[in-house]
Amino acid sequence: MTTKKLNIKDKYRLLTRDLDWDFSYQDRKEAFPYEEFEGIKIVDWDKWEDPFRMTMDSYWKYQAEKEKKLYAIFDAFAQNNGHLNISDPRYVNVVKLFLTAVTPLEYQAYQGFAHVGRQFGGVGARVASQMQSIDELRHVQTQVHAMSHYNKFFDGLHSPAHMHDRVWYLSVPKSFFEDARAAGPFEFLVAVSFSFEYVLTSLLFVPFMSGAAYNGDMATVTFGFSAQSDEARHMTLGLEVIKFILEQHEDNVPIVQKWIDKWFWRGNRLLSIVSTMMDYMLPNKVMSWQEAWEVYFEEGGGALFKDLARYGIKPPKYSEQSKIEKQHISHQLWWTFYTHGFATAFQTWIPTDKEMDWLSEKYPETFDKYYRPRWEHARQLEEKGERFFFPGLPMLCQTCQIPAVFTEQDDPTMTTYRASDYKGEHYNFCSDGCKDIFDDEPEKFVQAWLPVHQIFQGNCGGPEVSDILADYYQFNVGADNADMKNSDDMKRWKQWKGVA
Amino acid sequence: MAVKPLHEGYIGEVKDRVENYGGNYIVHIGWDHHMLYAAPQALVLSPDLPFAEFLHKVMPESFGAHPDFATIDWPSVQWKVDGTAFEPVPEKTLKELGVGHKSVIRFDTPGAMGIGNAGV
Amino acid sequence: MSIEIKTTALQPVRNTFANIERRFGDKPASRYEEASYDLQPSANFHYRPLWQPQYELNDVRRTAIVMQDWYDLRDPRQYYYGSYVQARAKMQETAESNYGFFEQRDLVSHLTDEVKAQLVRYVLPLRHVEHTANLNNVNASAYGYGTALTQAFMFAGMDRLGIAQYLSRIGLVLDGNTGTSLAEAKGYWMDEPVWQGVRAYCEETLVVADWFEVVVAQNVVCDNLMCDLYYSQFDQWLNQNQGQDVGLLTEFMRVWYKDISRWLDSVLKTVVAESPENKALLETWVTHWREKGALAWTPVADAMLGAGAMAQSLAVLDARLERAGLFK
Amino acid sequence: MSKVYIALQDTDDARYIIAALEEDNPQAVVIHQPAMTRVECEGALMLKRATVEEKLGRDWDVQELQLSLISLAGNVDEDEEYFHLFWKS
Repeated sequence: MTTKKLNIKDKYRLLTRDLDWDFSYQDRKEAFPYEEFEGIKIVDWDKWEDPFRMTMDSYWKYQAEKEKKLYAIFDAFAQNNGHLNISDPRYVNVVKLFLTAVTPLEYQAYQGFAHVGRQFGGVGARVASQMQSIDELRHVQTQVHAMSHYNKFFDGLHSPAHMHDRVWYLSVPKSFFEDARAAGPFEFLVAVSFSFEYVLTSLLFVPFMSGAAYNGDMATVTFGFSAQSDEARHMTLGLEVIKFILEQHEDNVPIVQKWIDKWFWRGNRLLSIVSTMMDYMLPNKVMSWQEAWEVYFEEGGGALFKDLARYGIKPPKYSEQSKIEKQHISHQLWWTFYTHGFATAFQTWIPTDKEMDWLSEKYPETFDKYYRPRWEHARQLEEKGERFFFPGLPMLCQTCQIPAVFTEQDDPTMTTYRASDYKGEHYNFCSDGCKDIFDDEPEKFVQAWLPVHQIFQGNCGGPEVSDILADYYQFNVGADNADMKNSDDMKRWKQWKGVA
Repeated sequence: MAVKPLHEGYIGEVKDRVENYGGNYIVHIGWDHHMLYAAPQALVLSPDLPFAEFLHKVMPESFGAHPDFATIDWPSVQWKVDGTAFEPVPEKTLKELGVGHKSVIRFDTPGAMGIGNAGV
Repeated sequence: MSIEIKTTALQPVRNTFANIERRFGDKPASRYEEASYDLQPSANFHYRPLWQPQYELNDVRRTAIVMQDWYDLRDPRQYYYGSYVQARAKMQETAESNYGFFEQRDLVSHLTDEVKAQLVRYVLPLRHVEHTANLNNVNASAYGYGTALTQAFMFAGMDRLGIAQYLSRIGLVLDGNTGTSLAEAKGYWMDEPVWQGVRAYCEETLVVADWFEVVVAQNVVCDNLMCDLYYSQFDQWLNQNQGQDVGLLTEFMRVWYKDISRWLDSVLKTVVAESPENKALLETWVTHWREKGALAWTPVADAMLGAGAMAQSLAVLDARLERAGLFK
Repeated sequence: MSKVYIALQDTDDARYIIAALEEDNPQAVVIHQPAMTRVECEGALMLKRATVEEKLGRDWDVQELQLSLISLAGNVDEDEEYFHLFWKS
């Protein structure tokens, strides 16, 4: 018998796409019940283009090879005390923030993609989602394993999942992803695959991983780049998802536009945490947050939205606003963390003179004018032994849950106040973007578990803040939340390095 | 607009409704152009708190650490609650002055422009 | 100098994460433990799902089975992602060389028409069963509770997609990459009376609400019956009918079945041992689905292997259930 | 027309892939960064299996790209003969 040569597309179709069938004994809508309620119209699932036609055998083969390489490096890192090669012990605080804020999101991505990987009616979309789900599980686990070594030598890394569910600033990433998972399956994909993975994730991984490389953290560089190779598949899925939905029916366009607007803003707020990592927490700096935003969002995203214009999709609402904010948010956020340093599971510090000069150079319009005076004041107080802390608890935005630290477009000394009333209750927001999101789905966002409000209700133990930190958050108080310069981490580092 | 759930009747549980605070309100206080405080402060206060007590007890605890605080010319301070200007009356309660649960009280202190005149 | 640092000063501050220390004591932990315990978000959920507002995003109430601690369901294989893909990569390497050997040596030409017809009629339609199993395992991964368990279901779900693809490749080997055998087999799946019971059973498992009941219907009942019929009894039939080379193409499934059984048996055993209520509930579900499963598979078993085959597979299932502590 | 790009890890295999990209896309710009290399080009980038095999001196499967890939921008069209990255407008 002659054997026909099969190209990869036909082969994938035969092996995978034809597995499903039309039901005769049950109502298919009962088996896939969540496909219609969002109003997205799918006319023909067969039009789905598989971004990467990877069969499971190739998947196991290539992924096993990646894992083998990765774990060989983890082993070598641990055996050789690789943590001694980092640039500066302050660097580890980036790792702490990553493990408590980002790794649990990978977990939620695993769960969210498992959910949509079960629920989509089209086998192509399901399989792509399932593969992403198992990849995300990989990312959780490789991150835990990469940071396991740091946990043995530094404070603040001992309880990432517990903290993620409880600690005040971690409700920002947690609520972001829960918002996506609580939504319908198409919104989830637009939120995570497209808005987050495709448009914004490079801002998290590429500069952050280069940052790890600049600061001698080989374990993080390795898992980061290894994870990115999966990420490239996920980004491609994100673009295919959008094109597929838009091509299915013109009625889908306004729904998708609304989600793009929403999730761009949600993502932009979430990434403000990353801005502090880049501008303040990396001792050796790769590029400023502003530069990263310009390369990865304005240029990269610009090309993308130009490509999507033919469907009638516009760049996200408020993306212009982000161009003003990019000069401010890292300073505002690190100031927030510094002044709340007693309640963070990582250490905080005042930037050095050299670092402030770098910030002046990178932010000529804003740093000297608005932010340097704060740091100089804080330093004077520290020198007098009067370390400045925020006196109580901050007002939180009902939507993004970040303290209301953002300022008006035309006045960086004026807090942005926005509010809505709904069913007799008053809600506060940090921005027009967050207010719009609430106003569009108030029944969803009234449910926010706002850490400050929960503390006031007595749901987090206390009433003393130190009890909340120790018992509810499970901080090792005095270690996890110390000032960098007096911390046990710093003392140990000096001991390891033999410096006074 | 409203949320679009799978089935009708999706009602969100309001996790911080006023009943959960034993008769108190969450009240936010923000000082315009004073970014030393990264965000407005959230406090739990009685709605029956007279403004005088708010001014003399609560405010110093919250903002007394700022070098401008001691120099504030109180009569010239402009007050707003949830964006609307109000005239403080010492013996009136917060509630009577229009403060509700989760309200924002803002005060602007003309002349005091923060540390280094930088709005800090 | 550096050697001195390493030997004297570099004592770890702690051995492992706090939750692992609480569970297993203050000692260095395995990669499986650090990657599997307590990772799933479990408190302070913000928004109820628009698609299921009666539950939190992660909620133990999605099944009627009750566990004090879902992390008791440890995977005896200790699979986390890395160890899982490496185990499967090893199996796929063998499979790849088996398929390659089969194709290069044109072993298909040695098969009798009868064997080929049996394969198209009875083996290839299994790809649709595997596809159902893929969905049902992913279902348990998505709605189940606790990483220790849900990750294993995700691995199992991807296994089933892989097996569906291997079965499809058997079809492509038979039809010279034209896909005609797959189309023919799908015709049997859709229309042949012998297959309608199994198809109806598969469709029914996809509309069951309780994820653990789905696991009973799929992994416990359907898989055990199917694997015994195919990878034990039909395998023997092939050996006796000049079809032994086909064993090269199904070796992956046989190795897989052994691997997955080790895990599933341990899950069942632990759930049964947890409480009399769990045991009683499992017995109700198993009784219900065993009866349906027997009805569904009997026509296939009879036609493929003759009378008696089904009874043998049911006996294998029953022995397995008893070992798990059920019905005694 | 916008730029597409592909970022690869700094590994030995990636060097041959980059060489193939340079050969098949004369307008491509190669940018070396810490631990990674970014190749960008106006409009499109074409990676051909045959060229990579020639550079590597062995059989190479397009999906092996997964082992070196870090990131990309553009629409993807993958076949057993090539990996094509492009913008439509």
